[in-house]
Formats: sequence, structure tokens, C-alpha cells
Amino acid sequence: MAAISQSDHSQSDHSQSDYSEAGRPETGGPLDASVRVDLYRMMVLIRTYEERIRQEYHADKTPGFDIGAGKIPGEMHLAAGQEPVAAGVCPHLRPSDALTATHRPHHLAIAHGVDLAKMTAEIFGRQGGLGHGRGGHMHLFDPAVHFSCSGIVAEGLPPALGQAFAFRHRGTDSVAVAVTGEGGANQGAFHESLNLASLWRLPVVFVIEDNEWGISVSRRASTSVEDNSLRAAANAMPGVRIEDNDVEAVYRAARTAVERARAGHGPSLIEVHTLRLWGHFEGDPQTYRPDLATVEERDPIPSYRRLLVEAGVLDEAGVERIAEEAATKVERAVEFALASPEPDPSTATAYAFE
Amino acid sequence: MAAISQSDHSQSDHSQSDYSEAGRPETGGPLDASVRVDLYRMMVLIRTYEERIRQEYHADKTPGFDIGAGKIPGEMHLAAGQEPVAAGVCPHLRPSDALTATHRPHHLAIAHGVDLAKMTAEIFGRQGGLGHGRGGHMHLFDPAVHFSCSGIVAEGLPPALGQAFAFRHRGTDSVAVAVTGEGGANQGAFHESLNLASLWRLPVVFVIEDNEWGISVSRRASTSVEDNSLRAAANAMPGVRIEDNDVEAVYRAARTAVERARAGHGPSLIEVHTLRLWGHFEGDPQTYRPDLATVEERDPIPSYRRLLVEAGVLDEAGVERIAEEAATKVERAVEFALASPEPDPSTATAYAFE
Amino acid sequence: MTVVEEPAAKASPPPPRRLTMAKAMVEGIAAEMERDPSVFYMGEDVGAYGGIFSSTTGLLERFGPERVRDTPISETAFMGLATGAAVEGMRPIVELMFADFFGVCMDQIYNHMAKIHFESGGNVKVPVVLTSAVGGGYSDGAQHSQCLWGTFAHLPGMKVVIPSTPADAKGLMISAIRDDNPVIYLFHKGAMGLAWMAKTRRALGDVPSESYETPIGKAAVARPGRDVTVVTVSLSVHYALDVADELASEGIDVEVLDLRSLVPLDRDAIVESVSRTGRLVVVDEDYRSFGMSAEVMATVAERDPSLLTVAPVRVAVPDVPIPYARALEQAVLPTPERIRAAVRQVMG
Amino acid sequence: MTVVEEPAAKASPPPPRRLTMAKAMVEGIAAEMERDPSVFYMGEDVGAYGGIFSSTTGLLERFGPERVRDTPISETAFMGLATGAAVEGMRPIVELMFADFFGVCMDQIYNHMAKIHFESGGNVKVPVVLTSAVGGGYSDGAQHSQCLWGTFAHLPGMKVVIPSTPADAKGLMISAIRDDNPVIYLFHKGAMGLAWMAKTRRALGDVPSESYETPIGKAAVARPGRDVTVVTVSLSVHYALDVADELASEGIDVEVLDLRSLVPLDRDAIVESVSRTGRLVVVDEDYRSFGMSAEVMATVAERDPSLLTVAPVRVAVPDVPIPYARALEQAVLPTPERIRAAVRQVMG
Ligand SMILES: Cc1ncc(C[n+]2csc(CCOP(=O)(O)OP(=O)(O)O)c2C)c(N)n1
Ligand SMILES: Cc1ncc(C[n+]2csc(CCOP(=O)(O)OP(=O)(O)O)c2C)c(N)n1
Ligand SMILES: [Mg+2]
Ligand SMILES: [Mg+2]
Repeated sequence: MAAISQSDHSQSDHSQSDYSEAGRPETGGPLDASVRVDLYRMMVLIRTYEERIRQEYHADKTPGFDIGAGKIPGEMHLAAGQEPVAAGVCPHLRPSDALTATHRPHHLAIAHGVDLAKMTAEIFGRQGGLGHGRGGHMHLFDPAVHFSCSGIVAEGLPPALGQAFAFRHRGTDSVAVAVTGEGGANQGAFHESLNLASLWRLPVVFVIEDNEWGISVSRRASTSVEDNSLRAAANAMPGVRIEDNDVEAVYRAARTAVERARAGHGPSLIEVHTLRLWGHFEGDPQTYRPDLATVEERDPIPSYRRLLVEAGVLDEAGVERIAEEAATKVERAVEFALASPEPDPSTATAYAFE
Repeated sequence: MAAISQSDHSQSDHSQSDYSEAGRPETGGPLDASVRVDLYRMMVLIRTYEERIRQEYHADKTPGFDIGAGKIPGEMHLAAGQEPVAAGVCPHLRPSDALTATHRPHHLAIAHGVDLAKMTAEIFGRQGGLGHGRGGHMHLFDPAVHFSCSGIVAEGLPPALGQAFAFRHRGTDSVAVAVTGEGGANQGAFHESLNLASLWRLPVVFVIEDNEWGISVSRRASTSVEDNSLRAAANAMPGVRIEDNDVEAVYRAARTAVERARAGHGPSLIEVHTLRLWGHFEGDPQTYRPDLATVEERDPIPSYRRLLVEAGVLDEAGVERIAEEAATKVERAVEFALASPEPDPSTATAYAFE
Repeated sequence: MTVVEEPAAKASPPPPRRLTMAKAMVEGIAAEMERDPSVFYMGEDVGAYGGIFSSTTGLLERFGPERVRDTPISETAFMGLATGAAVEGMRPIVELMFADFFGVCMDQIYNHMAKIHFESGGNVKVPVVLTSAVGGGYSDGAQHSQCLWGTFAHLPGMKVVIPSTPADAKGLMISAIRDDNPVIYLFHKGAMGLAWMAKTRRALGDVPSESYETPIGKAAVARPGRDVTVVTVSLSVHYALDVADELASEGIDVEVLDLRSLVPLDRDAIVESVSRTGRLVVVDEDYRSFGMSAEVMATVAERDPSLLTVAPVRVAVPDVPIPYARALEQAVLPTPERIRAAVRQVMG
Repeated sequence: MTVVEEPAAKASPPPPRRLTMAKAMVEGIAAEMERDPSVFYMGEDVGAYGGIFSSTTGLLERFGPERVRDTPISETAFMGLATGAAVEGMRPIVELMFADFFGVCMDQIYNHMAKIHFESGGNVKVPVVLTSAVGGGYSDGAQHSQCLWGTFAHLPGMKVVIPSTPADAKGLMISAIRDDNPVIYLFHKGAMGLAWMAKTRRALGDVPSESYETPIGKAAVARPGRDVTVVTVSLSVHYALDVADELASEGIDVEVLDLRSLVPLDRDAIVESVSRTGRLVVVDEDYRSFGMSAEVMATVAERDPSLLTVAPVRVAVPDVPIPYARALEQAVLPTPERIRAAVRQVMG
């Protein structure tokens, strides 16, 4: 089902003899039906969320488009099409595991169990938000599930190393997942993070969301290698690339990588060839994008739905129910956000220091 | 003679089909006698220079050791033991080719033909120096041979890309050689530079001087991979590692890489396992260094001399003559430096802007 | 972003036209690219996209991909590339998409681009123009809203220019490209006249169609006045002028000094104005402490503290990161309201 | 470098002892590592080497390699690692070998370490101590001699402390480690009392052997005086005191204010002193413009410019990179000679 290319030609690190074993992703039989439904459910929840945010974002920016206006001001990077990454990786994580996401963080936040209401309130810039409206959509911090993100490309990775370091130092088996886009894999922070995590055998799973675009710059125009798993090899860790945005393949690869990290065998890298269904940010005309015509048909959700229905794992009623559940959850989160007060301007300088 | 490990498992870049060919270093028969003598001559010149600088540096810092005192103040990083890198790479370069070196730049500067007198005057902080005493030993710039260096680890690499870019833009076949230590290969700038050079197919040759130490931190404690040629593969360019500080192996590998770059086929990487014969900087107690006892016997110069004498390429008279020539050149350079005036303090802010 | 701006004019239309700052900036770049084949532009999304803030709209179409180059997200590599190309005689313009990203490539900027000329004793020239977008006001959060010109101006080796008008955007760009030193050119997103961002009526301005240089290091008296000197730069110039217009009706005559460049800083212009008005307000969208506002005040004080007849006041971003929520962000920015209050305060 | 310093004292010897700043700093670190298992130290050459400037001598032997960690030359990665570990409740001390290298990791410092607490609305704490060596005077050139505290102090979110005495080196270190905010701790190489570097007699000082905190944000009157206020920090405090001693014999009574921290800045102490003396000299080994010297002057001016009975004077590094040759470097540094001339100037 999933085309998985795997790099096993990397040199093994001095002390990491278990490494080529662990890098081999499981490709065995079908997943449990309940797991598959859960994967689907999560993808639907994410998509429902992103659609709703998109709608709220644009609702009051017209006529014209004023980026600073409306209930949700500022840049807005939505993750529609990239659900398989979040849905596939996060089932292997516990609330005690850390996850650091990028400027495009919602799908990962949702799948890792960030408080949806507070997250939404943060995106709406309200006092009840995760950061009391200080952070915004690119700066979501939920310490309850060790979630964070950053608006600086690839610079979210290094802090994940420190979380992993602290987990290990305390003798827990918690892990940290660190996510970047394929564009970010050309940033120095990416290389340094891989090397250090590998060297110190930190319990980190690096995930690259290859949606083929870094804003308007194609992967081909930004990246010298076809396959970032070679960059895992360049830092003596296993790397796999999943070619077709397949949530089950992501799930399997992440299981292997998370288990490896939990067992104390160090980091691995998973690159997923995913899809940016919409623009880089809302308002992006995407005039630079030649693949626009085929984007819709590559949407990973309808195809997975069909697959599950055909496999008899899900029926129409189930599909319906999942959609409704998602709509309800999202509705509640948006209601919470809208009911939360705007922050008081006289507190603008609060939280400068402890 | 040289143990060469070569990475040929990298994926070929989109448009760089010639790449695995070019990465294969030539391993054929012995070099011309004249070339071999030139290699030896250059190594001796460098060593003579470094020994003299070392002597001048310490001459007037006693009693005790005051780093800021004496004819040559400040940090001093000498390259004794690393002569094979400079001597092996630079014969393939022309004055119109660029070379950027590190905080340990003398050997490369000498081999690339930087004006020895002006360079020495710069190290002595004199008005007649390359930078009129403004730069110092880590900041040698000789535009006549496109030489530069930087005291910031690995950050000398990116400017080399721009030199290569300009050369190509003008339609010349000049190349840029960019040097880092093995410690520097863990810096983000290294990764970004490899990717961009590969992507834009710039005429660059990356050279890593693996002397096993980054100050007191061993290669093993800093670097997750055994072989940085994997990092070439991670950026779709050929990479070779030369295991035994062999000037002839460096010469051959550099020929291949420079030719490749001149021909427009893009960058390559050469890692040389070399030797830091002395401390990181002068004054380094090296108490952290377990291999200290065997350092002397790994000195690349006596062994190469023996080899050439045994091969009949060089006789004792030749050895003597080369030593004398070197001593004379160095003596003249030091004389020039000492004769050059100290810069006038009233001009301390000159050269702020054009 | 949503609206694709028309490419800059090609021939010489009847001078002057009213252009946005973005178009004027592009016109300056295009004129120099036309004139000098060693000029090229490089950065993220500067090609087909035309620059996230329309700093390069139409340039790819006009000059082709060799001279208008999209880069990977590798600021250290491409900043260094600019330096190296400049060392070899080219005249790169290199864009850092947001000034906030300086931290991923600051070593290339201030240890290399800025220092090589000095370290080489003047033997190596580095004629780079580093363009970057600054400023907030549209809820882009703590990592995408900063001005940071104080940071750039503090470190030696680069000029720092900051246009506030379309005419200066063009003239300073041309001067920056022709300058043999590295120059940082900071353009405020809110002053670019972008279709998708709120703007004031001052976003459009007359721009001569011929090529011209605006001198680097000369402040402009954006509005002469007798009572108070408001020293500022960038988008805040627009606000200061608005406030000045309003207060004129109350009989307060405000002089607005647009610094236009922080390095070199036109200290004489500051002192001259304050010596006439005796009252100083500094408006600075950068952080308050250890930055531009203090430098302006110090410039007056060290010349003669008695020039100041009342305590000067700064209107700047307090020393906290820039908050996301609109109400909070507006509370920290130097809004017209805060400028007005400051002017009233020094008027006593 | 050449001389291996003795490890810091283990038990409590009879208080106080005369220690170098390096030893006092290590003593502070060791005391906190002993007390709090979540403290660890990380950086380049901080293990077996003991820190290039003896900032960690003896710590590896005492606390082992898990808590005293050599890193690769990957400042971005290990700065971020410190941030992440702090977020999870550890108390990392992370060393940037020279402050001059900030540019390779500034994003981690000022977009992450410094901002996360604010962006999270106070929900995430980042108790990191970032140590770094600053200063010149021994011909280390333009990339290894800077102070840069103005740069750090301009950007919000981190405290900036700068000890000048051994006692403060210990007390500020303990305070910094216990602080729940990220703190930058800058130590001057020339004040560390290193055996291999020229030093003044002030490099040794009394240091209590027990643990104590030196409050962050409180300036110290290093020498009280009636005639002139010299505001300064770090090694320049030593020079200012030397000059004050000399000038005392000429009947000039100099007050020396050691700021000790730039963030928070003890503005009241500055204003209080100047309101007594009426004369201000700011001595700053960082670059002159847009930095500490201006902030100190602006602090007085915006409180009340008439406190300044004569124009204040700054003694700082002119806005050029720091030259290598000894004579040139000495010409740009705030030497005792330049301080003396400045004091004489304000005395008229
Ligand atoms: C260091 C840095 N450079 C540039 C940017 C501007 N920027 C934001 S997102 C982005 C593209 C990121 O591409 P990718 O990593 O592939 O993630 P994607 O947006 O595709 O999810 C860029 C260039 C930034 N935020 N940080
Ligand atoms: C970015 C940066 N970090 C740290 C340093 C301090 N430093 C100077 S040389 C050096 C070690 C470099 O090791 P390597 O790259 O192997 O070169 P070598 O000294 O062995 O020639 C370090 C850490 C620096 N100059 N720049
Ligand atoms: Mg992408
Ligand atoms: Mg080395």
C-alpha cells in the first residue's frame, strides 16, 4: 500500500549496533479495525477544524482582504491534506511525550491532545487561550501535553532535544517528536539537531512533512536530495520516507521510531510525502503552483474513507457519526473561544518576567 | 597507499547524472617525480613557517605566559601536521580560484600563494600586513589570490559559495575551495552550504580537515557519523574520505574534485583524516588528549621524506636544499614583518566604511 | 499576498507618478538591474511569488531566474553567498523575508558581511544590499512583527536605511545598490501600500520616474514645526504626520524629523531641530531600551543637555515581546494615540 | 589556557577568601549543582578542559559527564536543548564560548529562550542561564573581542547580568540559576583573573564561602563620590576605580556606579547619583551607538535633563569592528587614559 523507501546504507554509530534493525519499518498485515477507524476519525476532526478556522478567518476580512482585520487576524497556515502525518504519528504518543510543531501546527496539536477549546481561544486571540492571547496560531504552548510550536522554520527542533534530554535524565521513557517541513530540512538547525540527537542518543523522532512546497519554492528548487532519509544516514540514525501520504504507513513507521526512542536506542527520522491542499497561508494566490489541478483528487481523506468502507471497517452511518462528532467538538471549541473575553490592553506587558 | 573510503550510495540529484562517475577518485600509478617533490617542498615550507611563528609567538610572552603580550599577541592556531591537506589541494588551484580557510589558516594561505611577507606582517599586527594590522591571524584577506578566512567555525563556507557563484556568472571556470575542520562539520552553516552548492551546482570543493579534535572535544564526542562523506551523499554530491593524511591521496582526490567543479558539474567533498601535531592554540596544555604519546610518530613530513628518498625521487642534498629554501623564504617574510611599522593609533577607526 | 501588484513601469512615464512604496522600491531595483549587470536579487519567494511583501513583483519576468533567484530556507548559506559574490565584484541584493529571522544568519551578517572590509584593511569591498521586512500591527505575533533596527544599528560595519515614503524607497534603494559598503534596507510592511494590509493615505506618494539617489545619512524634515521635535522613522513617520496635522488645529506646531537612516545617523539634524523647539519626542516601533530612542536622546544630551527645556519622551515598544491579540498589540505599538499623548506631555 | 586552575573549594573554608572571578563563578555553580540536581552545565570544552576561560574548572571531576557536558560545535542545537530542558523543569547553564558567536544561534536565544514564557502567557518557564565570555584587550580580533551587552539588553525576555567582582560573580551566578527567567551572564575574560592574561590587582577579591544571592537589577556604588558619576560595568569598573583613585589626589571625587545588570536596569541608582553630582561619564566596552551608553544618558534626560549640569560624555568603542593590532585595539577600548580624559572634560 505505501511505497516506503528506506535508507539502510548509513554507517552505524559507534555504540548503536541495534540501529539498522530498528530502522526497518514494519510492513506486515492490516491494522486493527479500531485503529483504522481512529486514524480516520482523527483526520476528519483535523479537517473539520481547519475548514472551520478557514471560514472564521475569512468571514470578516472582506470586502477586500485585510490580513489584520477580523476575529482571527494575522497569518494563517492551515494543514489540510497533511492529516495523515498527525493522525499517524500521534497515536503512539502519551500526554507525557513532547511534540514540537511548526508554523503549521493545528493538525499536530489536535492529534497530540492539546486542549482544543483553549487552542481555539488562542487562535482567536482571547484571554482564555493557551497563552492568554499572547502567542497566537504559530505559538501554541500546552504544557499539559508538552506541546509547543514555533514560527521560525526548523528552529522548533532544538528545544525538542532538550525535552528528550530532560525525560531521559529523569529516567522516564518519554519521547519527543520534532516536526519540520521539507523546506525546513535545509536549515542549519535541522542538521545540528539530527547530529546532536544521534550523538547523545536522545529519545527523539524527527518527522519531515514533505508537502513539496516551501511557500512558493518547490522541493526541487530547495533541496539537493530526493530523499531526506539520506540526511538521517548522514547522522547515523535510521530514516524512512513514506511516498504516498498514507496514514497507515505513517502509523507503522512512527510505531517503530517511537518504540526505538522509548527503548533508549536513540532517534530516527520519518519523512512523509504529504500534500498541501490549500495555500501556504490563507490568501496565498498559489499562482506559482503547477499541480493545482490535481490537488483535490489527491486529498487523503476521501480515499481513506473509501478504503475503510470497502474493507468493511466503516459504514455510511459510521462515516456520518464521525463527521458529526467532529463538527460538535469543533463547534464547542469555537464557542468557547468566542465566549472568552478579549485580553485587557492594560495587561499588554504582563508575563514579561516571572 | 591511501585508504580511501568512498560514498557512492547517495541518490543522484535531479539533473546531476554525471555525479557518481566524478566522485570516484583516481587511484592509479605514482605521480610524477616533480609533482612529488613539489608536494614535499610545500609541506616543508609550511612547517618551517609554523615553527617560526610558534617561536616568535612565545619568544616574548615569558616569564609566565601573557596571551596579549609580545610581538605576536592574541590566539594562535597553527597547522603543523595538517600540511598534506594544503599541499595536496592547492596545486590544482590558480590564483583566480578562491580559497576560504578557518581559524587555522596559515598552511592553506601559503599553499594557495598568499603573499607571505604581507601575511606575516598581518600576523605581527603591522601596517604592511594584508589588512594593515586590522585583521590578524584569523582574518587574512588576499584579494590577489581570492584568499580569505574566518574565526567563526564553519561560517567561512557560505561566502565561498558566493565566490563560486560570481565566477560562474562571469563565465569563467574558476572554482572556490571551502575548508572546515571536522568539528565545524556539525555546524548548521556546513549543511546549508552543501545543500545550496549542490542545488545550484556551484563550482565548490569542500574540504574537511579531520584532525580528530575540536579544541578538547574529540571527533567521537562531536560527530554522529564516522565518515563525513555521508554528509556529501546527504546533499547529492560525491564525497571521499582519505584515511591516512597522505598528501598524494589528497592531491589525487582534489584533482578529481577541482576538475569536476571546473567542468561545471558541481561541488564535491573531500575529508582528510589529518593530524593536529600541536595544541589547539598555542598555550593549550592538551591534558585532555590521550593520543599525545603517538603524535610525533604520525608526523606526515618525515614519513613522506623517507618515502621520496627511498623512491629515489629525492636525495639528501635535495632535502637539505628544500629546507634551506624554506628557511630563507620564512626569514624574509619575518624580516619584512618586523620592518613594517606598527599601525598609527590615530587611524584606528579607518576603513570603517569605503 | 492575495493581490498581485502590477509590474513596475518599464519606460519613463510622465514624471512623477503616485506609487506605493513597494512599487517604488521595485522600480529602484529594476533601474539598477537594467544599468548594472552585476546586480542580482536573491531570497525566499522573490521569484515567481514576487516577494511576500511585493518587494520584487515583476522582476523575475523582466530579468529572468539567473538574476532573480529563489533560495532554499538556508539564510546562513545565502547571506554568505551574497557576501562572497560581492567580494568578487557583484552587487547582490539579498532579502531576509522578515527581519525577525536575523538570528538564523546573524553571524553571516555581522561577523562577515559587515566586518570583512575593515578586517582586510579596506582591501576587500562588500557591496551587498540586505533587504528585510519589519514591523507589526496586523497580529503576526512575537516572531514576525519586530523592527529590530536598533540591533542592526548598534553593530558596526553596515549602513542602515529605512524609507518611509515611496520616493525615498526608490532613491534609497538606488543609493544602497551603488554604495560600496553593505547596506541594510528595512521596509515596513504597513508602509508598502499592500492591497491586503491596512494602510494610511500616506502609503501612496509622488515618485519621479527617472533614476535618482537619496543621500544615505541625511534626515528629512517631513514637516517643519516650531514647538516640538518628533524624531522618528518608517511607518511611524506617517502617524507622526497625522498627529501633527491634528494638533496644528490646537495650535501645536510639530516638527517631524524622518531619520531615513540610522547608520550613519544625522545627528546634526536632530540637534538643530531640538535647539529650535526645546522639546523632543522620539517615536520608535523598535523596543524601548538600548535602541534608537535612547540614541536620539543621548545625541542631544551629549551635545548640550540644556537644549532640552523639558524632559524628552519616548514612544516605543515596551521591553516585552510583541503580543498577538489585536488589543494587546495595539497597546504596545507607537500608535497615533500614544504619539499625541507624548506631544501633549512635552507641551506641558 | 596554559595554567590549570585549582578546582573550587569543596567544604566551607574560613570566610571570606580572596578568589579570582573565575573561581568565584565556579564556586557559585558548584554550590547550586550540589543543592539542586536539576542544574547542569553544557557547552564547548567545559568538560575535561574546564572552560577555555576557566568557567568550569573542576566541575567535571566533581559532578561527572552527565551534568558537565561537552557539546559539538552546534550552538543552535545546544542552545535549543537548554531551552527544552528548562521547559521540562531542569535548570541548564549553557555556555556560548565567546559572546561574539551569538550570531550562529541568536534565533534560539531571542526568538525561543527569551520569548516562550511571554508567548505562553506565563504558562511555560524557561530557567536557563546562558554564560558567555566577553571583552577584548589581548588582540583577539574583530570576531573574538566584543562585549555586545547592548545587543542582548535591547531584545526583551532575558535578564542580563555582568559581574565585575569575584563576590558578585558568585552571588549573581547563584541568583541567575535560581531565577525562573532566562538570564544571560556575561563574564569578562580580562576580569576572570586568568593566569595567562594581563590583569589588574582588582581581579582578586573577597568572596564569602557560604551561598548567597546578589540581587539582579541592583547597581552597586563601587566607590562613592561627590563630583562626577561614572556609570559602567564589567572590567571597566576596575579601570574606573583606578582612575578615581588617581584623581582623588587631584581633589576630584569620582563616584563609580557598577550597574551589574543591564536588564533590569537600575535606573533609580543612575538618576540618584547624577542628581547629586550633576556630571555623567558612561564607560562602555561595547560599541558606542545604540547601546548602553545612550540608554544611561537617556535615562537621566527623560527623568530630568536639568540634572545634567554639563554635557555627559561617553567612553566607548567607536562604531568600528575591533582591530587586531595592539596599538589600534588600545585606541578603541575604554582605557584608563580615555576615562581620565572624560572625567577631566566634564569637570571642565
Ligand atoms: C528561518 C525562517 N526563514 C523563513 C521563514 C518564512 N517561512 C515561513 S514558512 C516557510 C516555508 C516553510 O516550508 P516548509 O518547511 O516546507 O513547511 P510548510 O510551510 O510547507 O509546511 C517560510 C520560508 C521562517 N518562518 N523562518
Ligand atoms: C561558531 C563557533 N563556535 C565555537 C568557536 C570556538 N572554536 C574555535 S576553533 C574550535 C574548534 C574547531 O574544531 P575543528 O572545526 O575541528 O577545527 P580545528 O581547530 O581542529 O582545526 C572552536 C570550538 C568558534 N570559533 N566559532
Ligand atoms: Mg513544505
Ligand atoms: Mg578538528
